[in-house]
Amino acid sequence: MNEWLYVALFIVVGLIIPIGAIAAGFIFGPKKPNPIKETTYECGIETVGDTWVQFKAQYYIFALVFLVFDVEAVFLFPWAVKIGQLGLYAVVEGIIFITILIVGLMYAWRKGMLEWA
Amino acid sequence: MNFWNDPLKIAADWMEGIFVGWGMDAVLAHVLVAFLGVFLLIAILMVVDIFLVWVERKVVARFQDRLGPNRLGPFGLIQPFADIIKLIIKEDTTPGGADKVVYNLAPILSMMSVLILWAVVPIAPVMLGVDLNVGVLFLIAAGAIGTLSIIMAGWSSNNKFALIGGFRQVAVMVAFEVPMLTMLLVPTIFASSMNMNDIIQGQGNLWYFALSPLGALIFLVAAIAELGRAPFDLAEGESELVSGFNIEYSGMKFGMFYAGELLHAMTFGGIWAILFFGGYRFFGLEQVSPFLAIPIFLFKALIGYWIIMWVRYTMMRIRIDQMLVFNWVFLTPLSFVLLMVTALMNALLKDASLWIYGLGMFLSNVVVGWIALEIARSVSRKQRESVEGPKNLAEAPH
Amino acid sequence: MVPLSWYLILAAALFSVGLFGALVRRNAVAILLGVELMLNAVNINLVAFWRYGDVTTMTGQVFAIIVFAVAAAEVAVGLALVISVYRRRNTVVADELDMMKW
Amino acid sequence: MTGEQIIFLITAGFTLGSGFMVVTTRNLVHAALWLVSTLFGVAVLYALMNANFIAVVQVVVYIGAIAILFIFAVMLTRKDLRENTPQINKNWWAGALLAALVFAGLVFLLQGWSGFSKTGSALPSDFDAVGMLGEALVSPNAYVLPFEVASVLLLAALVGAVYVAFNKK
Repeated sequence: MNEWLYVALFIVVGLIIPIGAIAAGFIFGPKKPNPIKETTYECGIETVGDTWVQFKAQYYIFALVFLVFDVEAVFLFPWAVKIGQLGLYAVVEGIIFITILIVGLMYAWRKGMLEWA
Repeated sequence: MNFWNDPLKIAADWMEGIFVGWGMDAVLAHVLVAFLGVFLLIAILMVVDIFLVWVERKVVARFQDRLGPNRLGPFGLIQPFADIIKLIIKEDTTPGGADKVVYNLAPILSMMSVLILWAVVPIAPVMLGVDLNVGVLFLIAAGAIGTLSIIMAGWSSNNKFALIGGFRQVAVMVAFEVPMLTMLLVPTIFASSMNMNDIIQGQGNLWYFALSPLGALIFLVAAIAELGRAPFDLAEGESELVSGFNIEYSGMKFGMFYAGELLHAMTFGGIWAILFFGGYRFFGLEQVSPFLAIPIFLFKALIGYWIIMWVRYTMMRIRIDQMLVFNWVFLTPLSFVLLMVTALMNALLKDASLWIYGLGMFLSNVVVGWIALEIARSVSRKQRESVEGPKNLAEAPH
Repeated sequence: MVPLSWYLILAAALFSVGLFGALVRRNAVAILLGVELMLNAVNINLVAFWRYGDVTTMTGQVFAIIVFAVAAAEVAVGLALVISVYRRRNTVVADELDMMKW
Repeated sequence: MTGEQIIFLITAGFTLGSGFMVVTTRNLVHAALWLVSTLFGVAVLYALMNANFIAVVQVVVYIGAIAILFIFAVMLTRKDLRENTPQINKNWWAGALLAALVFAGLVFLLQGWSGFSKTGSALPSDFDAVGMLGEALVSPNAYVLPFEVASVLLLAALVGAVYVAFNKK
């Protein structure tokens, strides 16, 4: 039988348990909402302005670099599984692959993109 | 095959027999029994999770020279149950302007992303979990859902601090996922497989920690950052962001985030033990009975968990810019270099005997770590001198 | 076993939905969302052809992985362009981006 | 109808429904979250086709990275997220017509193909897809060139995106 069936069971049970716990809280807890209670909590004074603050562009760079290395890892996992059986050439190919991407990391770093400010 | 050797199989066969005896379809009976098994495992995990609350509070108290919970029951063991009851009977408030569906979905997904990690965790030789040939990558996939749940919680709360905290947490998580992914490749190279069982089987003679101590260390640092625990807990930053992405959550929804974090920490301890410390293996003792293998695995997982706690309560929080620079400029290149060295050494020493192989791996790790530390030391000295000027000659190193 | 045709029809439908999104959305980010759907439809086809062809030839899966890389590159540069334009023109509505007249 | 077919139909409906929500939802963060559920549905389809590696990679790359990137980009370009402006072109019907035509054309073309309603056989039990994939990616007479070119492509994407987005003038 397909092993993913068991993973699906884990997902289903993994959803049921937290839903059950939250439902228990919903059943046993008091429910007396009012507008004052529902105001957002920020530092003890009233909320000022819009919630959608403008974010630093650096967040995008972090996600971007992560995306690139994520895809890189996708290529490297089959490589890592197989290099034990293959010759030195496979290892060298992988090293070239990684080195090319390290150049990209170096570029982003040199441009000061990986720093916060 | 008796109950002592393989209790789960015996119990499953017995229950399947009963269900089939009731006239149920064989396949359906199998699925139902599997469902009950999964349910049992996750229920046990939740009970363990409840006790982790107690463990965490007790351990932090000892680190800080306090007693911790000690009023309710022996050693305060009933305390976590009181905590649960408190969470259940608390009011669940939803902030006005929140995106209700996303807001309620986030804690559920957060908990689920931790629970499904256990699908691929082998806890005993006869309880291997799902035999997935991509087990290692599955861990990252589950983590991806956790990352998503945090961004959902932060965005849907309609709260600036939640949004900022969620974004910071996600930036940190994705940043540290790069060295983590890379370090997952190291056991994959050793075992020539991404299957968690194969990785444990491959450690029959030598734990991978002996082959790659630096890899284990980098994995632990990345795991701590992934968990968002001190010294990398700036997303929570109680003093700056009040609590980060979960600020608007209360009652059991907050409980899900909290319990999920604790269980996640212990799960990472277990995964660390599997990848680098042989999982349930302990000098052949695990073959005797699963009743011995499970405590061995649990013991190793709790040691990993204890180290994570030790780090948490010893180190101070570092700033987000320092942390991200530490990751991108130090940890990520180091992990890539280590990966390349490991792959190269693995190819060169393929035909050598186990001891030469192990020694070569260990020494290459030590050399890589030493060079990295020396570079980091000289760079940080330069930075320090550029801020405070060179030290006077009397103090200067000769 | 599900016949191959089901996968192909599903992929065609997903491709059309993505095409619809890419054509009609005004927001440039949403256009890229549509393009993602189209790339996924392509990947379904590639994996389906691997599964229903000769499974020992990994061409379909290799191509699928390369499509992942292409999708990643496309999203990375596409969204960077959108952000760049937003920072200069303060808009991400594709109709209003008419800087390149010639 | 077998269990696998039922699972396929449910997943396909889920995927297409979510995909439709991606292109019609007004709120862009919701659209990105619907994209996540579409991509998850596609991952289930891969799992159904026994392409374990591709299924997991789908979750890792798309949900773990691309969806996050989309949400970040939405946050960085927040002004046009306001829901009061129309999100759809004036001549949306032309797009809908074209999409429908493409779908009809594709189905028409595929129907004439002899292998259209092919069914596969079960995979051998010791089928090592990941190992074969690794071998195909690095062996010189298979895909080693695309393997290295992918690295260059990713490098170009990284450098290009960094340059385009944050070239301070």
